[in-house]
Amino acid sequence: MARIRFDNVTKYYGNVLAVDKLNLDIRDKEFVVLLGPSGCGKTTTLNMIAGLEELSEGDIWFDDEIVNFMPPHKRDVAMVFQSYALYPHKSVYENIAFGLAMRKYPKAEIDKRVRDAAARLHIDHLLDRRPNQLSGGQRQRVALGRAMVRQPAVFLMDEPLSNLDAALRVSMRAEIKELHQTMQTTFVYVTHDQAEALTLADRIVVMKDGIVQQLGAPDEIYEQPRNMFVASFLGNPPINYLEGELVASNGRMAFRRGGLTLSLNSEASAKLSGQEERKAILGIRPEDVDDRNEPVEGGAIHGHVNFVMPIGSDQFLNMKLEGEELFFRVGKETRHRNGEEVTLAANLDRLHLFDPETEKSLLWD
Amino acid sequence: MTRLLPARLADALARRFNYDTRSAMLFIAPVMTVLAVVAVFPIAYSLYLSFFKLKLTRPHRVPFVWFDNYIDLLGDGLFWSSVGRTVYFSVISVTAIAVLAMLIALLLNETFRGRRILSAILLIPWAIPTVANGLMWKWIYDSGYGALNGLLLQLGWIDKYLIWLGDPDKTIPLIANAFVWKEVPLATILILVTMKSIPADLYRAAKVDGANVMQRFVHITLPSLKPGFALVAIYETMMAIRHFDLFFILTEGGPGEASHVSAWHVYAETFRNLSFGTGSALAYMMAIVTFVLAYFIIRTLGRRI
Amino acid sequence: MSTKPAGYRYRERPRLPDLAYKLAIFAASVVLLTYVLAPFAWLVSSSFQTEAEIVSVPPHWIPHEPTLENFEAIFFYDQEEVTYESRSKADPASGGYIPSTAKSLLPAMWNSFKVAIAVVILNLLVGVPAAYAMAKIRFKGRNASVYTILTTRVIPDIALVVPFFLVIKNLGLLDSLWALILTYLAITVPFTVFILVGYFESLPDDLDKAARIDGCSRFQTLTRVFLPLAVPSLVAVILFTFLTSWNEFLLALMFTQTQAAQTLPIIVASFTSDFTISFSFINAAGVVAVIPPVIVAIMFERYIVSGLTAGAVKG
Amino acid sequence: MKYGRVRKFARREFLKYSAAAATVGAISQGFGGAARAAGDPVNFYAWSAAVDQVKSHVAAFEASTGIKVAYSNNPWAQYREAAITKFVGNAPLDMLWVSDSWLPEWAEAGWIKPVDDFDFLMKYNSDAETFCTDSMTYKGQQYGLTYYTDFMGFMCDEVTLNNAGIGKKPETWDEVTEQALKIKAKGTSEYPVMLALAQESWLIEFMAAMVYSNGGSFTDGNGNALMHHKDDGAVKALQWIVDAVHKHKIVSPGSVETGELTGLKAFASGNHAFALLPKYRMRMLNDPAQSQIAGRCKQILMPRGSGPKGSHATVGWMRFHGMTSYARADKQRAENAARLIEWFGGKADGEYKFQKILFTDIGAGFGVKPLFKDPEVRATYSSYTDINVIEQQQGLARKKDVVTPWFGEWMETNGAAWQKAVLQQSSVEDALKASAEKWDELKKENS
Repeated sequence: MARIRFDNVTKYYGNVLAVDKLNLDIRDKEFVVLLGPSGCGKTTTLNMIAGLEELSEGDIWFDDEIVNFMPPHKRDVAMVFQSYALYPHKSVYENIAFGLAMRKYPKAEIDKRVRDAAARLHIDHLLDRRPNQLSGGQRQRVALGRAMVRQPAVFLMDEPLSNLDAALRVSMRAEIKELHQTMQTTFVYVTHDQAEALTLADRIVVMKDGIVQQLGAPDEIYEQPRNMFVASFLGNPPINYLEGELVASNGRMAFRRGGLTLSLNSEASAKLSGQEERKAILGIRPEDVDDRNEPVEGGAIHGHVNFVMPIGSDQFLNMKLEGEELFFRVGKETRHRNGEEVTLAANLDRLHLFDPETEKSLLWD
Repeated sequence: MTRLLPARLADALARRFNYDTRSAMLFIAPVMTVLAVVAVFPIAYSLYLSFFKLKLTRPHRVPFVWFDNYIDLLGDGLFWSSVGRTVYFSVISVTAIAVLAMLIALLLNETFRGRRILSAILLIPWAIPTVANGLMWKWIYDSGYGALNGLLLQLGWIDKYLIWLGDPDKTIPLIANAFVWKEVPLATILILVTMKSIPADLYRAAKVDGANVMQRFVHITLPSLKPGFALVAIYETMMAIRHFDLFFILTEGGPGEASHVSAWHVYAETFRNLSFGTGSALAYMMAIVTFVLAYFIIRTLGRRI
Repeated sequence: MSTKPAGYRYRERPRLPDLAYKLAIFAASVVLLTYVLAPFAWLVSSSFQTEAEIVSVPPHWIPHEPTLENFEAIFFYDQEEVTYESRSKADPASGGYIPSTAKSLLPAMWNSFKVAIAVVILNLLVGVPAAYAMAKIRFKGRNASVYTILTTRVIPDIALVVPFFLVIKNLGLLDSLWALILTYLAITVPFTVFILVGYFESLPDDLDKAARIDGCSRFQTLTRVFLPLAVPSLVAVILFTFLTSWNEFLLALMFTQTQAAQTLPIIVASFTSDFTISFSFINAAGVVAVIPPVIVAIMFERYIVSGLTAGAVKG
Repeated sequence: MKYGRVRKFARREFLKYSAAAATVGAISQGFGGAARAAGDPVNFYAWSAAVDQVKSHVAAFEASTGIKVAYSNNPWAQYREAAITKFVGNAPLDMLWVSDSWLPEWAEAGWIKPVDDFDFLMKYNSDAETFCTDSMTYKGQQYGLTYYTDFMGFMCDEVTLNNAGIGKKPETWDEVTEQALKIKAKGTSEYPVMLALAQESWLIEFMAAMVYSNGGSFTDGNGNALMHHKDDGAVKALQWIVDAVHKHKIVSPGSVETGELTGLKAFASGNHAFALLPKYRMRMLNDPAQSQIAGRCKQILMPRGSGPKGSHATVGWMRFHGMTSYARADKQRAENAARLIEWFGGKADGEYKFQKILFTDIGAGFGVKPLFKDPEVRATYSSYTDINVIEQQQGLARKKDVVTPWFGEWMETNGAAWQKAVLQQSSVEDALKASAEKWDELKKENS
């Protein structure tokens, strides 16, 4: 049972601002991912939940208690570290059991939990080993197990997968997801990997320079980025940007840059009506086009293919248009080749527009 | 529950004395208590003395003279030459100690039969009481019937007995040698301990990358030893700068003024001349220099220690 | 980060440099051993010689007429009160050159031992928590405390002798072992803290965090996680403090007067009176004095080698 | 609730502290107390010489007077430092050994007090050598009774001399040079003359012996430096040493690192033909157990320096039993301390027991004339030396004319100066000028 509330939480290191006026309400049993580049304050935030970092201002609430000054060992939280932080002098068994032992659980209970966890993580054959006799993947599982057995009110993970190789990482994601299902407790998960965030999270908190950029469900974050940072931080290859201006063309608002004109869908143009001549940046995700070779009303993107990158399922086009290089993803029906001219149809419902100054989205707030 | 303190104040207090700070204070309290009881007064007291023209043979004339003692010293030629000798002594000693200690540590870091016995043996010089050590060397160096002359002669490296401590050019190096001989074991332990904290994976990785032993030494061992060297540098510098016993036992500052180092100067001022004021002043100058050195070493080599 | 199975080792073909290295190691060890052992060997050899023999030119590396008189004087003596009849006329200029303080050597050694042990234990009790706090807890005045501790050790002892004496006198500890225990604690603990801070800092912070999240108070974190890992540095501290106490002369000289409190170095020094000096005897004393520390060293040495930290973090 | 926790903690910590502090205090008190709680004896502090002789004599004292004595000693080498520290710290000391060199210094500092108001001590002066009484007297007051006294003697290894065909022992320093050169030529000894010139407490005695026999002195009647005057014995003496080392090579350049004890051993091992050493060393030098020249070692009168002033004079010194101001502060303590001083420095059970056993056991010279008549003493003396030479030379022993409150400080400079001259880092004249200047400077500073 744990709902975590940040109430105007600010954290300074010396006079360096790490987290600025953070307001965040994590629901019980929710899986929240803190996403952002390194130094964005996500780990600090996690540590403040754990009690490992002292907050400079504001309050953190666990349910209806302020825990600002409650030391970690008094909080019912468990944590998985990027470095695993296993106790080198303890066996795997002792490592996993330690947290329970410290909380004076009866021997039998400890043993049961440890063995269950070990079985679940397929490390039951390693229980007598010392950490330095384990592979990285195994250590990672031990670290997970150590946190699992605690069955804590809050389950914290600090980039737990970033030291694993690609294959392992993907499979572990699934396990963590499943873990959350079964454990029925609040998860807070820190990562800089947008894919992880999108797959795991109920809600994602995108942070930058200690400030929350956007908070919402994965799809929302992905499809309605509030600003250019969020837009470009999620999605791979990243969203394309084109600077241009808003114009009115046959009763609708449209984005124009040189020869390229993309007219906005009804709600967007309604929102922006009367803002002709306004400078704007167009954001369009690589996958939001579609190549058929007949022109589309108000959605035609015509350009010159620099090169083609097939990726099996589909192909990427690196295109030159209006002096910018853009990336698009298209199906494999028509084979494109380097140097040819193509026309793609933009998915007009999925265009993003941003203010060049504030970088804020013109469409969603 | 009822708050006895006004909320804001209580909150401020809680922030100031949070759990970590409290435990830290609790953990540091014992050391600080010990130092407060034993160490603080002497330090303050000798600072206090350093501001008086205190000459014990004139108990009734003890004027407060501000920094005169310090100024007088700065004007004293013997003071400066003694500083020079101290620097000379400290530099050669600390360097020798660091190098030897590292070599021995490397040796003990290998695994071979009899390593444990060897490491116990290598501790022996450390275990000989300073006085015995001093007298031992005094008598080894003796130019009349000392073992050093005897040995060198039998090896045919010299054709007649030489003067050792009696030769002003040799005095300080010889004393340094006696000092180094006794100090090396501690330095070795410190470096060895640091060596042991280097994760083996590092070496394995390096080997995989095909680094040969020399490269491994230069690129892994040496850098990882920095904290160890920091400890050794700090401790041995302190010890060398203040070292007194061997000078007292071996030469009493002689021959001439060949071994009249700063520590000896302090002694002479304090106990020979009974001018405690000057002695304390000099001690304080040495203290400041030592502190600056240590600070510098910590900043460059150590993490924080 | 590798995922190789546990216990996997890359095949290590000895390359030429490595062989050269081994040779160098061997050569070095021989040289170093001679440097360290030669003087001590001479110390031992001469302790079996008579005072008349050790002054012979050239020196007798092997005693020509080995004698045990020095050691006998140390180990076998009668404790009865000294009267005109029982007084040893051997002091100092006649007979076997045995200083009559010889019989005080063993009691003094026992004193030294008691002091050393006490200083070691107190150092650990007092130094370990402080070092942990300074290494792993972020609190105001952390650096300040480090440098405060440093400050207490930069003043030459010779200048502190008199003030120290005043302190001890006012604590009413003159001529008691506590005088030595207390002062030695004060002069060793700063460096104890330095050694430990250095080592604790080399241990990953995440271990600290993990432990606290696992439910350890700061104190438990220290005892359950850091102490076991710090063993090598603890050994260093033990040896350092033991031997410093074992060696210390100046303060012991000032604070002690009677056999109740006099330590080994004082007695050894007392073998040089204004009438005589007995090198052979002092050397014998030196040899005896070495034994306890070396035993201590052998007891603890193995733990230095136990490098546990490997595998604490990452792969 | 969180605030509650803060206060609770604070209190608990505080309690912990005070408890700890209390226990520590208690324990230390316990120990310290135990150490001091041994009644209130006379605290007798000495350097670790003649320990058994002292202990036995103390035992006898306690037996006969019932006054308890707490005897403690420190190594000679650090005795002065330790004593000073104890004085400054006002440690409980009642009676202690004092070297004549320290008397003015310690008296000025107010650490030791005169005893001449104790008639039962003063009565011994009639028996005492005037030299000793003088040496114990500062500013007209006497500070104790003799522990032992001795003087620098000139010794030679007869056999080495004979082998070199030298029948007649040297009369003057010049003859010493000649004979030494002969012996050196013979190759029997590389450095026939042994001088111990290391910086240690003995240095002043060696210097003074050289200076006096060269008919000089360090200071004049009213205590002004004389040592640097061209025609003074000091210049001659130092010049002789420098020549001996560098011109004639009959004294080892290593002499600047040779202390009295090492010099003694070197001489005892037969490395030299002549040696300047404390008289009481004769006993050891002629003891087969420790000396390879046993039976060959003869003491002769100090060689005479060239010129009219030259004489056989030598330097004498003495150590005495003094009384601290700590003891003086309390009538009863003073009384007991005085009794102990008498027991050691005067007669115990009607005889000069301590000085006698000191002589018979160790050979250290006594400061009371009657003992010369003592048959046992004469017998002992004759067993290893010519008692007539002894008496004659002792008659020629003069006290150090540099013993002043600033002696220690001056000696730092003076010792270095002489050594520099011997090392040829400075000329004889400059060396003595330096030490003379230091002397006058200190004298002014202290007047």
